[in-house]
Amino acid sequence: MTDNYNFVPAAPHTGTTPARDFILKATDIKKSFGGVHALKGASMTMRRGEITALIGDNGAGKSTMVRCLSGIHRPDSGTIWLDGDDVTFETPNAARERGIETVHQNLALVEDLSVWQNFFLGREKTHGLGPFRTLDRKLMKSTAGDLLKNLAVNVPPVTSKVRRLSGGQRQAVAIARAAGWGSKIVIMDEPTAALGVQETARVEGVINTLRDSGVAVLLISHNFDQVMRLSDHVWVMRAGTAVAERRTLETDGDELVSLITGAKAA
Amino acid sequence: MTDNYNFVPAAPHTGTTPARDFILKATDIKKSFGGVHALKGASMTMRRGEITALIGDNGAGKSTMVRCLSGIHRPDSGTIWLDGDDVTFETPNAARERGIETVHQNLALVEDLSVWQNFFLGREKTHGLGPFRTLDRKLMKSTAGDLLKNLAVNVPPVTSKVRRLSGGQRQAVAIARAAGWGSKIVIMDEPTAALGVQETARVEGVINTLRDSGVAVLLISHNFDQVMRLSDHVWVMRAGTAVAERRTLETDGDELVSLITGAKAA
Amino acid sequence: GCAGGSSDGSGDSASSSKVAAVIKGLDNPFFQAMESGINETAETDGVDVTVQAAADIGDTTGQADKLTTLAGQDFGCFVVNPISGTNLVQALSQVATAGKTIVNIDSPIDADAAKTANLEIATYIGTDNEAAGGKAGDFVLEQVEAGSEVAIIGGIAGDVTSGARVDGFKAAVGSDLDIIQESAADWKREVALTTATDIIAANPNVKAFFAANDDMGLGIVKAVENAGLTGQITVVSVDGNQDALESVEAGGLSATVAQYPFAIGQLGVQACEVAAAGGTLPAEIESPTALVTEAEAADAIAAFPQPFAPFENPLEDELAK
Amino acid sequence: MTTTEQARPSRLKAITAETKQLSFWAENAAPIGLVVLVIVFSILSPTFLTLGNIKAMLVAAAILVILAIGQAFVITTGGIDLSISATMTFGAIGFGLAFSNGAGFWLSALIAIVAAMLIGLINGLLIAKGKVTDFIATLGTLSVATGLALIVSNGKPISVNSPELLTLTSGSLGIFGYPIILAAIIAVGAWFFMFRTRFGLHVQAVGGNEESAVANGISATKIRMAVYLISAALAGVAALLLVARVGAAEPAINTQYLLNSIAAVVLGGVSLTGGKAKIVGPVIGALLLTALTNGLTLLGVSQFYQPLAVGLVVVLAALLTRFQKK
Amino acid sequence: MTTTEQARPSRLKAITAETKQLSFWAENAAPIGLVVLVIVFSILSPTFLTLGNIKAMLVAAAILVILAIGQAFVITTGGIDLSISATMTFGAIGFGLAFSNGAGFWLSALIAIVAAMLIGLINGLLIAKGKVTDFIATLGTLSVATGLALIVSNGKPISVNSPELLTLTSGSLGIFGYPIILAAIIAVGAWFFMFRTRFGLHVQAVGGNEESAVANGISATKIRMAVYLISAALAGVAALLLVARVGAAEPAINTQYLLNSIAAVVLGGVSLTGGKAKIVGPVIGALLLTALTNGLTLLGVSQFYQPLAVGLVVVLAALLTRFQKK
Ligand SMILES: Nc1ncnc2c1ncn2[C@@H]1O[C@H](COP(=O)(O)OP(=O)(O)OP(=O)(O)O)[C@@H](O)[C@H]1O
Ligand SMILES: Nc1ncnc2c1ncn2[C@@H]1O[C@H](COP(=O)(O)OP(=O)(O)OP(=O)(O)O)[C@@H](O)[C@H]1O
Ligand SMILES: [Mg+2]
Ligand SMILES: [Mg+2]
Repeated sequence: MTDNYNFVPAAPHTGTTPARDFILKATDIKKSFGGVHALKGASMTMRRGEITALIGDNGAGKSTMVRCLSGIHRPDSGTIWLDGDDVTFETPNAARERGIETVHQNLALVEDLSVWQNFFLGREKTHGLGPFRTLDRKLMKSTAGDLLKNLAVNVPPVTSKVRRLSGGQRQAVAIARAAGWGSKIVIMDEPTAALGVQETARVEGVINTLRDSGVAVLLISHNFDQVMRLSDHVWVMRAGTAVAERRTLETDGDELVSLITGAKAA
Repeated sequence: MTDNYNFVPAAPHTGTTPARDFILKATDIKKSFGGVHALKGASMTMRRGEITALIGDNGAGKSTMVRCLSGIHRPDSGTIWLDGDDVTFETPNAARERGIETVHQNLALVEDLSVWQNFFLGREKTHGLGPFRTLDRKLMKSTAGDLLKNLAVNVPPVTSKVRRLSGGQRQAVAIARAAGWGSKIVIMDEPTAALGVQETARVEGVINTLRDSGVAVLLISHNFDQVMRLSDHVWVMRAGTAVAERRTLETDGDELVSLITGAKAA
Repeated sequence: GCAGGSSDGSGDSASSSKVAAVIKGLDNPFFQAMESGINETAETDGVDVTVQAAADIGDTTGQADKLTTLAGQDFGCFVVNPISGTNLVQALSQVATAGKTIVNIDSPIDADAAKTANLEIATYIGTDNEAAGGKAGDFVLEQVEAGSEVAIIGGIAGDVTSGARVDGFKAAVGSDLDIIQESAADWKREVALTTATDIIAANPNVKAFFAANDDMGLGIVKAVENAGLTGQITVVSVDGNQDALESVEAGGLSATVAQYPFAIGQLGVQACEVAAAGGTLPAEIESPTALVTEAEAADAIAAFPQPFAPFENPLEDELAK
Repeated sequence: MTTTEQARPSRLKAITAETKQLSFWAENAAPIGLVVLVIVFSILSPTFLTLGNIKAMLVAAAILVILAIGQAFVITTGGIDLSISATMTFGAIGFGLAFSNGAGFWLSALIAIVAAMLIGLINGLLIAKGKVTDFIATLGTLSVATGLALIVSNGKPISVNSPELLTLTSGSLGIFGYPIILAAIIAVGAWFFMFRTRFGLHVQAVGGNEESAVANGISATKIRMAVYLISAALAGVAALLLVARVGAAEPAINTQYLLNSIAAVVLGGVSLTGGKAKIVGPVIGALLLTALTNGLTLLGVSQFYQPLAVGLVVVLAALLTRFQKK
Repeated sequence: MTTTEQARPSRLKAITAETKQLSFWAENAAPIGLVVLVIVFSILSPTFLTLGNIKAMLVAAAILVILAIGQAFVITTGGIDLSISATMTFGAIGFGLAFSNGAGFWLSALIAIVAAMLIGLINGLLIAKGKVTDFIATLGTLSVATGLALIVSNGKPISVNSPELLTLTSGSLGIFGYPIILAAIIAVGAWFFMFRTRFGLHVQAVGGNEESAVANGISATKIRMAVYLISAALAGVAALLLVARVGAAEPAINTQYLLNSIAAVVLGGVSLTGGKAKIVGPVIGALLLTALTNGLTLLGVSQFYQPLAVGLVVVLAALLTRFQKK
């Protein structure tokens, strides 16, 4: 029964046919929930080694897009290309095995579990063999502790339950978790929305570090200063479609606002 | 049995002994949760007709302070003065009857209820008499709809369940609810954290309107630009106490950051 | 020689010859035997019969609902074994109004309630449970010295049948024995086993157990066995189910008061036949009961489910007409 | 906000219709199940749809309908009342004792309801004030009420011969017996309280999100007290019908009623997590369960097959609710 | 982050100690209740603490302990298994039929467990794949399993005379009969699975927050399937003990075991909302409930007062859990 819960994650797939310079390409993604068409044929790209920002009004479909990219939702139609391969993620694990890590807007933490348990949730380290494989608690605790220390200001003890953490501490746990897996793409859905000054600075530092180490980052944010400060490229979503893209250096806040509101056509 | 649920809110109490110009004064508030001392003797004030900002790092105790002011938590010790009266709110209703409205960080919406039901939750309008008093659904729906229209960009229908709203729409509902009651003090705990550009602008507009109409606003925010833009006075919290206060005009972002982090003593 | 009596229509035009039987819960072998008695008799006699039972022995309203459901159909005779004295009275008043025959088996319908509701009960067939408990009490009195400690294990607390059996037992032993404890074991073997184990532990001098049904009796036997006291503690129960008889033969259970549910069921159907044929029914028919001890066990098993002792069936004559 | 495609109305319509259909089936699992049962049984048994049988069925359903309504209030707050049938038993014994001691019908009825509400009060105090888990608190009072009923009645049924009770159980308006009329009045009242008063709204709010409800000034304590009292009071009313039906107040517990009252509520589309109120659903759920036993009895299905049949119907109806909208 | 006052250590210590004490009592409601019961009963009855009685108690507790462990897995995922005792009955009948048809002990035991797991499989499919509410699904299979047990056994108990079963029920190591040893082994195994393997962690994660668990790549479907299978398999094992204990496989429904298994888990400090796993707690809860009936019987408490006493103890123990930390 437990065999299913002991697999070793497959080695990250390394594509050999880069579609130009795009590490990720999503084309014509549609996704409805009952009568609500959250995505109505949205397309976007992410370039290797860049920070791509995704902005748009509340309800524009940003989080839904993210959930499609990370395997939580299956798009109704449309294709996701990763490293030139047509990948259709059936499960969050499939996406993670292909090297896509996500910090969800709701953080995807289990409140009743401890910090280290959340950290390794779904890919726990074990020792021993077969059904007698036990959790390698020591290793997981120390790893989680180390990775957290880089990020949080008030580092919570790794054995404390997430329920006891403040909003900012939770966000730090979720981000450290996503950043700690040596993946190709890290998606962050409003990672600093609930954070204080110091934490925000740290997270921005982490995002920059990730980029510098060659990871492509997709950043969803309502904070224009942040977007202008961090990103290389910006995608703008409106009402379920991606309506425009800009190189960050070639645009400014005002243009972005008018693109978001639709005051300016793409 | 239902008698308890049909009371008419008491007319807002109008104090006649303004303690200098402070509409609200909290002195030496302490509050612990088990072993966690969230507030360790925090004191702060709000002035009549001003926007007071409350800033501080994650876990500094801002939300706990807010919950004490709005009657959700009872402080372990300390006093809250409203209009010069010693008020000790036993219940959220007591606070609301004294004219303190709050937009909580978690919004305090019931997902399974509709927008208008949430709007009037706890102080529904009724018609009829005694046990046969029925909800005045028409009146509540139209009032809720009108108040929402001023705020939200994508106004959700008042009859739709909150569960179906996006994060931004929910925030709009919560804010419209707090702002719509003609109260003396409105407390907003990170009201724009999840909002898009347009919504943020609207909320800031609402905050200014409130101030202009003589309402004192307590604004908790991590966004310095916003604090500098809106507030008249800033309180800084660190580790459970209010460590400093500044007139907004006499300070700047850098000083606030150093006060928050403790780099600069108050 | 009892076939055919029913088909040639007595003067009663409203009645069909179909028989409906509503008995207690079938989660107990006692009532299963009763059902077999009804079904097999009906089959040999060529009577159309429908048997319904309550969900369990406490399902008073469920039983009433089932009877009400059947009452609306074209049955000419109703055989009922009510869970309590009154629970079927409401439903039966409907039957009585329609002028159909009511045969009461096993547990009696409360006489006052029947009078109030204008019920005319054609006949009552059964031993009352008090008498059965009494027989068990008499047996225990013979087996143990006067003044010995005895314990009683009843069915679900508050159950009517259990109450009657226990009351009968108590009346029979009177003050000659010391009743140390009365417990409820929900009619269940496993619960009785646990309870009896505890009682033996607390009262090492207990000399006899009375159980309100065989299943619990067998549980007590097991407890006695576990305590290594087989033969030293008398265990008596009521019902006369097959596995109880076998246990008596094997020296486990000391005795069981056999109530012959099969015979009760059989008599119920036969009473309907007699009534349909226009015959006269005695107001009360005593169905056979017998105390089965080790001596009679073999005979009883051989005759099962019929009574092993010769039995005067008062309906045979009427049926033969 | 709903980003519906205005551009392609025809396709949209088709999709909407489909969605409607699916959720239509799911939202209405209980009525649909009831209709299917009625069709099946009336084909298989000519008696099923006779006036007499319908009348019998409705009378038989009354107790369960009333209990299901009480249970629905509790479940809407996210709680559960496991003591409901034991409370009914206790109320019945209260009636029996009062009546046999010479209190008239009305006084005895009042005593029954008060006795039942006593259990409800204990539930309310334990759960609302004592913060004990609903499940375990009512499991405890289930035992307590059973014990009390046994003790005060000395374990013996108390025969009740009251003309008022006789009228209650046998009177009727057309095919509607007084019991089902009483149940219907209670259902209408319950619907009104749940959906048209502040109290009902607060019940839903507490069930939906207690923290938010409290933050909005609703006293979750009061609401919880109230729903357990309502549930108990309705159990007391059901006790009257029970005594009327069996002609005696009996101290035996009716476990069947407990499980069926919960099943009726859930079949009626109320989520056990609370927050979503329904009254008509549970009523139909209760009718469904009653019709099921009635039909099986009519068809002469053996007692052994009846639990199986009931189980299968419950599971099938529940499978339908899978497609309910969230 | 914990803003503990380092400045005033003495006062802090006092507060911490107090807090510790309060939550200590609450977290350990079941063991404390057990200890209190043991003290009270051993004062009132000289027999209570005799070796023979302890042994009898432990043997009697074994079935409930095993069921409570199974129930604990299900409840940790936020579900509930109402069919657990019916499943046990069905397993017992499976054993009885196989054995009386000449299958040896081991084969029959296997058949019992497989039969029980069949019900678990249905539960799992309904709940995990069919998205049916746990409560209603297992209420349905409760009926189904009961019906099946009645049908295949023809409603009759099946006597079983197996030397292996005799050993199982009467063998012992010191005062520990084989049944309680079996239960203890299962408890240790369950603890290990729950707290030391990925599977157990995933069970807790799904119970704590299904959405988050799924977002982290855990298959909630598989986990839910697994816990219902575990619960059913343990019910199958309990069935063996049941048959061994009474020497027969009976189709009777054991509602008491169902309610007690849930009560044991909740008394053991497991929240019905899921996410918080405990194994030792439920085991002690089961011992508590068994000791309670044992003591009351030893004291010769009237049958009428026993439900009352059980109810009061359950309520009191539950009141203690009020002070549990969240
Ligand atoms: N599971 C769901 N079921 C139904 N509707 C949904 C669901 N998820 C999203 N939606 C709807 O889809 C639309 C897009 O939502 P989404 O969360 O993707 O917006 P967003 O751009 O992330 O907004 P925000 O900035 O507020 O987070 C909204 O109208 C929302 O209500
Ligand atoms: N109900 C509670 N139980 C236990 N601890 C709590 C509770 N509420 C708050 N805390 C703790 O109190 C401290 C202050 O929390 P609070 O929510 O007031 O911080 P905050 O300043 O609002 O932070 P943020 O900016 O992240 O919202 C934190 O350590 C938090 O974990
Ligand atoms: Mg979003
Ligand atoms: Mg906060």
